Amino acid sequence: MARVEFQSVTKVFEGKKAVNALDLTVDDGEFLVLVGPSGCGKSTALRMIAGLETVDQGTILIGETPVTNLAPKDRDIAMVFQTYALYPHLSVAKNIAFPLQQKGIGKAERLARAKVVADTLGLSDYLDRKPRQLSGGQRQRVALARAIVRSPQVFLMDEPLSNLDASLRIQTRSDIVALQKNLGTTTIYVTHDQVEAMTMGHRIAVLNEGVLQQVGKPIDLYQRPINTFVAAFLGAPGMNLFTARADNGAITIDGATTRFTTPGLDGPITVGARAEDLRLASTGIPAHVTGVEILGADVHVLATTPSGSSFTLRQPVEAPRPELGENVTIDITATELPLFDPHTGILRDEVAR
Amino acid sequence: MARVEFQSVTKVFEGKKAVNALDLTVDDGEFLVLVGPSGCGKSTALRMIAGLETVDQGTILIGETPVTNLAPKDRDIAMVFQTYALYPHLSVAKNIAFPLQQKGIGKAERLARAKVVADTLGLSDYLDRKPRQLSGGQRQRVALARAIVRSPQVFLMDEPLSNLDASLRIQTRSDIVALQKNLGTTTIYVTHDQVEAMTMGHRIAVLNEGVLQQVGKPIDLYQRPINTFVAAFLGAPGMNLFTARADNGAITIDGATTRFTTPGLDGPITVGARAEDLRLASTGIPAHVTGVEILGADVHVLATTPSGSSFTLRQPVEAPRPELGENVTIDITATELPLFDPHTGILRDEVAR
Amino acid sequence: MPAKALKHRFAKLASYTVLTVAAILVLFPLYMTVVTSLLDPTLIGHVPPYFYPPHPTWGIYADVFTQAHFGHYIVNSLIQSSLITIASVVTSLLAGYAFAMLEFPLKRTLFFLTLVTVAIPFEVTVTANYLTVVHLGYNATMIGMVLPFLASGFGIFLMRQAFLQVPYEIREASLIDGYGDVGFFFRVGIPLVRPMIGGLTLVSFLSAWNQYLWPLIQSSNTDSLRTAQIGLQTLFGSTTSITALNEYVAASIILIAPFFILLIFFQRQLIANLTSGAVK
Amino acid sequence: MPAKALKHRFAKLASYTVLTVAAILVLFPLYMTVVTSLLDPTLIGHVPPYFYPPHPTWGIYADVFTQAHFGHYIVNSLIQSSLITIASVVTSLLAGYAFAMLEFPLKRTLFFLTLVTVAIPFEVTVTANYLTVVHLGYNATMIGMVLPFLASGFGIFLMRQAFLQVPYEIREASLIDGYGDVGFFFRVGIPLVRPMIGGLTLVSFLSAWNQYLWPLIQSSNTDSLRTAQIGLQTLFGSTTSITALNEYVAASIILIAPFFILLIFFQRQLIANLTSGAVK
Repeated sequence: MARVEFQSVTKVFEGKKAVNALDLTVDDGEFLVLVGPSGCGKSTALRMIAGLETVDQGTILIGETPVTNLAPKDRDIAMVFQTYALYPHLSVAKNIAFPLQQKGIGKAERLARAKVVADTLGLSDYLDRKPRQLSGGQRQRVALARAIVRSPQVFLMDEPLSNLDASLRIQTRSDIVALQKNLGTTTIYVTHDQVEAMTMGHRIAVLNEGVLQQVGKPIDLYQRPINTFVAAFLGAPGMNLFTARADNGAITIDGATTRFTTPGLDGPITVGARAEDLRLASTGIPAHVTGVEILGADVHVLATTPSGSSFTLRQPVEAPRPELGENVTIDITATELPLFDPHTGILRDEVAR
Repeated sequence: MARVEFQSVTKVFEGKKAVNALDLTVDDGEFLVLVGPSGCGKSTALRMIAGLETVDQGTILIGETPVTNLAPKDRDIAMVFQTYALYPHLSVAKNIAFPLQQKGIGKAERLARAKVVADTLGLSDYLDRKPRQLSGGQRQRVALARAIVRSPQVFLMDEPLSNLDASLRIQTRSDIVALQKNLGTTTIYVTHDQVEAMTMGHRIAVLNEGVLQQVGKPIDLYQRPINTFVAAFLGAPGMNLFTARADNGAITIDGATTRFTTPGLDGPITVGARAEDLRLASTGIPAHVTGVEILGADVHVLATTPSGSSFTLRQPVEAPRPELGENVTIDITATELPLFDPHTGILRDEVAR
Repeated sequence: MPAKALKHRFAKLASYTVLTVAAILVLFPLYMTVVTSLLDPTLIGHVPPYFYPPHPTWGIYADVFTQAHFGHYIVNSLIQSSLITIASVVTSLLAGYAFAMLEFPLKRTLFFLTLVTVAIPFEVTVTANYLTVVHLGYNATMIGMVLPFLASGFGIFLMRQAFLQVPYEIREASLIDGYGDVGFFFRVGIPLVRPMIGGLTLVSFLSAWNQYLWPLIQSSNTDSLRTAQIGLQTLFGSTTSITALNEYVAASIILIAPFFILLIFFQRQLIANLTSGAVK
Repeated sequence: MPAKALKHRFAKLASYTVLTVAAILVLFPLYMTVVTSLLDPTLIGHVPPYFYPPHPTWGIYADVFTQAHFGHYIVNSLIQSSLITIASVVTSLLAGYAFAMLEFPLKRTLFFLTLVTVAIPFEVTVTANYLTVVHLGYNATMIGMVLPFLASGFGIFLMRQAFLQVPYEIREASLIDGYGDVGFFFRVGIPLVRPMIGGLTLVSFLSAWNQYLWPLIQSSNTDSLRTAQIGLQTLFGSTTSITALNEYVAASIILIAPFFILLIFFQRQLIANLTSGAVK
C-alpha cells in the first residue's frame, strides 16, 4: 500500500499529447476512478503507472519512490486487463501462482497461496481448468486473483467489467468495491461507464483530451462541476446547459425571467441545471417537446428552447406527461445554479440563487 | 412497409434450441425492440428474418408472403450491423448506392439517390471518403443511409449503437427513433441495453434461452412483468424479489407484517417491488445495509433481509442515508404488489394490495 | 523545436546508414556471383578469393546468347510461365473463395486433401502426370507443358486465408444488398484480396520459370519446346565438377533476371504486404 | 428420434464414401509411380498404361540397396537434415520472437531484408556461400554441408506470424508478473506457438532431406559425405532420357519415405493446424 503521484506527466503519441502535464495524487488506500470519453488519455495514464508506456516528461511516484524509469516488475503493482490476459496454456491455479514464481517462492507454497486466494474468490472448483473452459465472469475472477496473490502496493484496473453481461457487471462491481475495502490497497480504476464512475471510487478524476479537468468525490463533481465539459459528461443524462443573459443581476433564459439573481452580473452567461432540477410549470422558460422517454420509474422529457438550448427534464412516471411536439414552460427548482463563462466554459465564482 | 410474423419458429444450434417455438407478430409500421441477456436468441431471431440463418421449424411471414425459404435479397429488407459492415474499398457514395445496383438502376440515378439520403443524414461532405477515413458515428450513419436508400419493407438493426461513445449513443438513439417515425417503416431492433429497450420501441419482446417471455409496451412490462425473469431483467436495477409468506391472506416478509393482503392466499410466495417503491421507515421489513451507491440525483441502498433476499432501495440524494452495515427497516410504498409463484416464477392472478 | 528537428535528422541519417550497410551485405553475394562468372575457370576457388575479375572473360555469356535458339527458349519460358501463372491465380481465387466463404459437404476433408498435395514432392507424381498427358495426346506440346500446374494447392491455401480475412458481416450485408456469390466475388471479394493476388502472381511466375524436371520430360524429344532452364542445362551439361561452376553461375544470372525485374516492379507492394503486422 | 438418427447415419456413410474416393484419387498417382518402378524399362510409356506390372522387376530397388555405402549415405542425410532442422527451428524462434515482440531500430527494414532472402534462389548465392565455406576451412565437411542453412528467412517469417498471434495484453501481464523476455519466451511464448513449431520442423526436415545442389558441391571430391539424394543421382547418372525414368522413380520412392513417415506421425496435428479457420 502506497500513494501514487503524477508530477507534470506528459505523454506524446504521434505529435498529440495523450496525457498533458498531469498532476494528480492518489492517497494511500484510496480507490480512485479515472473517467473520460474514449481517447481522453485515461488508459494511457494507467499504463504509465504500470510501466507499460514510457513517460515523455514529468515523474511518477509510488510511495516515495520515483518509478518513471523502473521496469513494470520493479514497481510492485498488479493490473487487471479488460481482456483478462490470462495465460491460455496454464491452469487456473498456475495462472494465479504465476506472479509468485519470479519472487523465488517454492512451488508448494506458490500453489498453496494461489489456493487461498482462489477460495476467497469462489474459484476452488476450477483450479485445474484452463481459461478457455471458464465463463467470462470466472475468467474475470481469475484475473483478480492473479492481481491479489502478490499483495502489491497498487492495483491498476483497466475497464475490467466491460466484457461482462449487465447483471454480472452489477454483482462484480460490488465485489470489487468490497475487495478493495477489505484489502485496503490503493486502487486506480479506469472506466467509461457512468455508474461505475459514480459508485465505485472514493474520488473520481475526469480527463478530456489528455488534460485533467477535475478531481473529487463523485457527488461533488456531479453537483459542482468545474466546467461545462465535466457538467455535460457526468451523469446520465449530463447537466443541461442553457444560454442565458444577466441583466443588472437578473437571469433570463430565452426572454423568460427566472427567480434567480446574481448581484452585479451583466451580459451573456451559461446556466447549468440537472434534469431532476427542472419541472413543467404554468409559466417559465418556453420550450418545444422533442422527445418523451419512459425509462420505468422516471420519464425524460427532451425539449428545446426557442434560442436552441436542448435539455432534458426528469419527472416521475406518475406525473402528467406532455405530448411530443407540445409547447411547454419550464421552472427550475434548484436552490442555486452554477454559472459558466459562455466562451471558455469555466465555472464562474458567482452562482445564481 | 409490412408486418412481420413468426409462426412457431424454432432454430437449433448444436442440439440446443437457440429460438424455441417463437410466435410473434410485428405490426406494419411498428418499432419493436428485441431484448434479452447474451445468448438468449434475439440476434438469431433477427437473422432469420433477414434470411442469414435458416429456419428449422415454423414459418416467417413478411406482409402476406412466407419468406422462410427466400434468399435475403428477395425479402425486401435492409439490415444495420453492429460492426456497420461497410465495403472498405468503396467511397461513402458508392457504399450507399451499392444496394441499388442490383435493382437495375442506372449509375447516375443511383448516385443521385445516394446523395439525397446522404444529405438527410448529414453525410454530404463525406461522399468521396472511404469508410476508414470516417469516425464511428459517421460510419454508423453511412450504414443507416445504405439501409434507407432502397425504401425496404422492414429495417432490421442488430445492436447498431453498441460501438459508439456514450454521448453519441444518446444522440443517435433519438435520431433513429425520429427516422423511423418519419419513414414509418416496420423496424425490428435488437439490443441488450436497458435504456434503448425502454425508450426506443413501441413494444418490446423479452427473450430468454430462446423462449419468448413477454411482449408489450415497455412501461407495461416494467410495471407488470409476467414472470420473475422479466421482472429482474428489465430496469436498472431490476425488480426486487422478496421471499414472503401469506398467512390467511396477510403477507409477511421476514416475519414483518406488511399492510398488503390477498384474501384467501396461504403459503410461500414471491413478492416483487421496484427500488423506487421502497423507503426507509421506522418500522417494517428488517434489513442489513450492504452498500450505498450515490448515483447523482438518486442513491441506491443495497440491503439484505435476515432470510437472504437481497434488494435495492432508491431514494433521492437529499434524503438522509443509512450507513454501510447499519440495520434498517423498510416500508413498501406501492399501491399493489405483483405475486409470483416461488417455484415456477410465474406471475399469479392475485395481487397484494 | 530545433532539438527535436535535429533528433529527427539524426534518426534519418542512422536509418539510411544501416540500410546502406544491409544492402551491401545482401548484394555482396550477388556481386561475388557476377565476379565469379567473369573469372577464368582456373581462378575459381582461389584463396583468398578475387573481389574483381583480373581478366574478365565474357565467353560464357557470349556462349549462352550466341547458341542457336536461345531467344526461342526464352520465349517458350515466357509463354509457359505466363499460362501457368494466369491459370493458377484464377483457379486459386475460385477455389480459395469456395473454401473460405461457401458451405458444402466435406469442405474440411477436401481442403485437407488440397493441402496434402502441397506437401507431395512433384517427383512422386511425375509418372502419373506423364501417363495422363500421354493418354490425353498432349505429350510434347505446350499444353502438356503447363497442364499439371493449372491449379496449385499452395495458391488455393493462400487465397483461402485472404478471403477468410474478409469480415463475414460484409458478406452478409452484400447478401441483403442483393449480391449472390458471383456478384460478391467480383465486386467485393477480389478488390479486398488484391494485395494477395499480387503476391501469388509473383510466386507463381517465379516457380514456373524455375521449373526443371517437367519441362525436361516434355521437351526431351522436341527441342523446339525447350524452356530457358532446359536450354541452359542442356548446353552446359552436367555441373558435377567444380570447374564447371562458373558456367552454372552465368546461366543462373540470366535465369534470375525475371526475378529482379519483378522485384523492382512490385517492390512497394511487397514491402507493404509482407511487413504488415497482426490482424489488430 | 429415429428419423434424425437415420439422417445422421446416412451423413456418416456419405462422408466415408467421399473420403474413400478422394483417398483413391490422391493415392492413385502414388500407386502408378510404384507400378512404373516395377515395370520392365521397355514397357514404360506404353499406351494404354499398365495398371499392374506384368513381370515385376525389383532390379532397381536391389541396385539401390546393394550398392556400396548406401546405408552410409542415408545416415549422412539423417545427420545433415537433423542438424539443419534443429538449428533453423531454434534461430527462427529467436528471430521470429524478436521481430514480433521487441522494438529495435530499423525493425521493419531488417525484416524486409529477411524476407528478400526467401525470394532469392539458392543458385544465386551458391558461389558466395562456397567461397565463404572454403575461406572458413569447412569445405567438404559436415559443418560446411549444413552451414548455409542454419537460419531460414521462411522459418523466421513463420515464427514471427505465430508470435504476432499472441495477444499483447498477455505479454504485458507477464511483464507486470515479473517476466523479462527470456522468461516470457520459454514459459509463455514457446507453449503458445507449439503447433507452429511442429509445422516448421516438418517443413525444415523435408526441404533439408531434398537438397541437391549444395550437398553435391560439398561431396564432389569427398564420397564419404554423400547424402542419399546425391548417392542416388550419382548411381543412376543423367535422367534426360525417358527410358531412365523408372530408375529416377525408384530413387524418388526411397527418398520420399521420410515424408510419409512424418505425415503419418504428425497427421492429427497437421489436420488441426492447417484446417483451422480465421482468427475469430
